[in-house]
Amino acid sequence: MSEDPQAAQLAQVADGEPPLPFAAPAPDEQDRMIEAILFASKEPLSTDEIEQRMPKGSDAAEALRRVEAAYQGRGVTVIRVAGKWALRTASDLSFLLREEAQETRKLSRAATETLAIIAYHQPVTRTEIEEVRGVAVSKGTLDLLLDLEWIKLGRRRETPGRPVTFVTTELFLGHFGLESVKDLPGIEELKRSGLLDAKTVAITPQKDDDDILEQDDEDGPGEEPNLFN
Amino acid sequence: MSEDPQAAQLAQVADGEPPLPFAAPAPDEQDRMIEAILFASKEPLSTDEIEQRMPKGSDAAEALRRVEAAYQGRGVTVIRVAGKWALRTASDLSFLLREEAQETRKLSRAATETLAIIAYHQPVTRTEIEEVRGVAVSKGTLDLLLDLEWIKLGRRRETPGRPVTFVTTELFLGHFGLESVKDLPGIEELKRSGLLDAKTVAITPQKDDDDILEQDDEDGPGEEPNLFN
Amino acid sequence: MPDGDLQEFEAETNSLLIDVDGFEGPLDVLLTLARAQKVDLRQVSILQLAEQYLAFVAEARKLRLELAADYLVTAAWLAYLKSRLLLPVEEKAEDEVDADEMAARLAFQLQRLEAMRKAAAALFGRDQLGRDVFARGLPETVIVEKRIDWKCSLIDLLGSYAKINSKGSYRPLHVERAKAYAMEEALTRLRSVIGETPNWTRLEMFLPQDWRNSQMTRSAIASTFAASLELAREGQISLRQTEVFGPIYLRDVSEDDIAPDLTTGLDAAVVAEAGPQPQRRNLSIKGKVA
Repeated sequence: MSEDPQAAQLAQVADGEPPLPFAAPAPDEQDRMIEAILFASKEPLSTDEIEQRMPKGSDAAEALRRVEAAYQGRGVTVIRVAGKWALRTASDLSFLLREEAQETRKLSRAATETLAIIAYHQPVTRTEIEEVRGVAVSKGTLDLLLDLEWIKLGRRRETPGRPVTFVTTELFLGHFGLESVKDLPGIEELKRSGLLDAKTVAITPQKDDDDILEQDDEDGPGEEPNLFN
Repeated sequence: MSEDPQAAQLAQVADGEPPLPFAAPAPDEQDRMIEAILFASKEPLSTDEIEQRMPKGSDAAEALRRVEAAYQGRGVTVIRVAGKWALRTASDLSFLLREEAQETRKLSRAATETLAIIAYHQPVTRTEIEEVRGVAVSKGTLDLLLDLEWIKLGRRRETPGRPVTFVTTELFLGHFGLESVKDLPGIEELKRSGLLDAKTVAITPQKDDDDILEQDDEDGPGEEPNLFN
Repeated sequence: MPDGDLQEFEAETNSLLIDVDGFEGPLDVLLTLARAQKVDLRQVSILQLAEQYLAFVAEARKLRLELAADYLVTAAWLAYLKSRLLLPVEEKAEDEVDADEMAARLAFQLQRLEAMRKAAAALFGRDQLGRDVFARGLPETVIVEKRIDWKCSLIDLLGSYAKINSKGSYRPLHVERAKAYAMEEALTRLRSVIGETPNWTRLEMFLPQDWRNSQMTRSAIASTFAASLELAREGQISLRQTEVFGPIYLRDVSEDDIAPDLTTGLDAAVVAEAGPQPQRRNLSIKGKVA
C-alpha cells in the first residue's frame, strides 16, 4: 500500500494507463468490501480470513482499522473477539432488541462459578476446580458448559494419572465479547494478588503435606503461563 | 473524530444517558436504532414494525430514508423487499461471499485408466472401456472426465443399440501438451523410455526384430530375460 | 465472643440452617460465615470462624438436619485446628504443620473462592451475545466453492494405459523351457550340406532359415557349433576362428587336401584344424556347450 493512495491513483490516471487488472482495489473500495464481508458473516473472522476473500493486493488490516473507526458510535460497531473481527449491535441499544433476545437458560451458581474458575485458571483439572470450590463438581455442570461450547478439553496434565484439563473456547470469548482471556475482568489484579497461583490448599488435612508440596512443584510456574496465552 | 458534530452527539449518547421518557430521540440516535434493528432482525421489517420497536416519538419512515441514503454506494445497502426493509451486501460485492477452496487432488486410478483407454482407443464405447479395464466404469468417473472437458461424446457407433462413443477433446490435448492424439507414445516407445518396467509390461513376442545379431548388440547382457520371451 | 455478637451470630446461623440445602459445600458455609464477620477476608479471624462453623454444625444436628459427610469432616478438621490455634506455640510437635500455616491456607481458600465468585459475577455482568449485543440476524451465507484441480500428468496417463494393456497378459511366473534346436538335428543338417561347402563359411550360415530370426537363435548356434565339433572330430570338416570370440568358419575337409590352407597370420592357438585325432581343446569346448 502506498503512503498516499490518492496520489498514487492520480499518478496512474495521469499516465493514462487503465487500472491494471490485478491492481489492488482503491481504499474506498476495500472499505466497502470489509463492510460487506463483516455484515454477511455471523461468525467472527480473522484478518487473514477477510483478506483471503478480498482481491489480491488488498490490505485488510489497514482497511479494517478505517472501517472500525468509521463505525465508532454507530448502531452497529466493529468489535474484536477472540482475535477476530465481528459486527455487533451497540450494547446501549439492547433495549430495542428484546425481540431478538434468545431465551437463555439461567445458569446455576455452580455452573457460573465453574466457568469462572476454568476461565481464570485454565488449563485446569477437575480436581483443581473442586479444590477452589471446596465441593465436588457434578458431571452435569461440566456437560452443560461443554454443550454450550464455552469450554473444551485441553491437554492432559503431565502428572500422575495424566488428568484432562479444561480450557475456554473461542465461542466463550465471543459470547462475552472478549478479545482474549487476557481481557477477562480483573484478571491482572487477581494474578498480582496470587489468588490464581496453582497452590493446593486442602481444607481437610487428610493429604500429606509432602503430596501437597510435590503437587505445588509440578503444577507450579511451568504450567501457569498457559493461562495467559 | 471530535470535529465531527455527529460524533460528538453520539458520544454523548454513549455516555449512558437514558433516553428521556417522552422526548423523541435525536435524529442521529434514531438512525443508530434503525441500523441496530435492521442488523439484528432475522427477517425484513416493515416501517411500522420498526417504529413500534423504537421509543415513542420516533419517526421510523424519516429515519429509514436517512439511513437508506447514508448506505448508498457502501458495502452494505438498505433494500426493500415486499414493502419491508432489510440490509444486504451490495450486489456488486457478492463475489466476496464466495469462498474458493482450491484443492489439488490426484485423479483416481479408475479415472486415469478410463481416460487412457479413451485416449488410445477413441472413439470407444463404454462397453469397450469396460472390456479393456475388466471392471465396470462408474457414471461418476465418466461424468468427472466430461466435467473436466477432457472427453466428450463422439459419434454413435453404427452397431445394434447405437451406443455413444467417447473421444478426447482439444482441452485434453492442451492439458497433456500433445499436438494430436497421434503423439501419444506407443507401447514400444513407453517401454524403451523406461516408463514401463519389465514387471508391469505385457511382454509380447518381438516379431519385428530383423537382425538377430543387431538385436543382440543392442540389448546386451542387461536384457537377458528377453531371451525366454 | 461478646454477647451481642453471639446473638447476631445465632440469628445468622439459623438463617443459614433454613437454607442448608442451598449451600455449595462447607467452604461455601465458611465463606458466608466469614463475610458475617464484616471484615476484609484477609483479616478474618479463623479461630472465630472455626467456632462459628462448629456451632453451625451442632445446631444442624440438634435440628436433626441431614448434613453431608464433608460438612462433618470439615467440622472435625476445624475442631482440630481450633485446639491447635489455642495451644501455646512451644508445644507444637516437630512434624506437625504450623497451625497458623493451616489457618492461612484456609484464609487463602476463602479469598480465592470469593475472588472466583466475583469474577463469575463480573463475567456474567458483561454484555452477552444474544442478550445485550446482537450478531447479524440474517447472515448471508458464504458460498464455499470447492474447486478441485485434478492432477493427472501424461506419465500417469501412459503408465496407467501400460498397466491396463498388460493386465491380460499376466501369467504366473515360471520360466518356460525354451524351444531348443537339438544337436542331432544340427548334425543331420550339417552333414547334408557340408559337401557343398568348399569355401570357409561362417557357422551362422548353416542355421536353418526359420531359426535365424527368432529368440531361439542362440540354441541353434550352440547346437550347430557342437555338431561342427563332432564332424571335425570325425575328420569331415575343418574349423577356423581367427580371433577370440571372432566368427567361426567351417568347410569340407577334402578341401584341405586339394587346397592347403593359405591363410597366413593365423594363430595356431585359435585355429582348430581337424585331424584324425581330435584335440583336447575341442573336447573341452564340446563338453561345455552340451
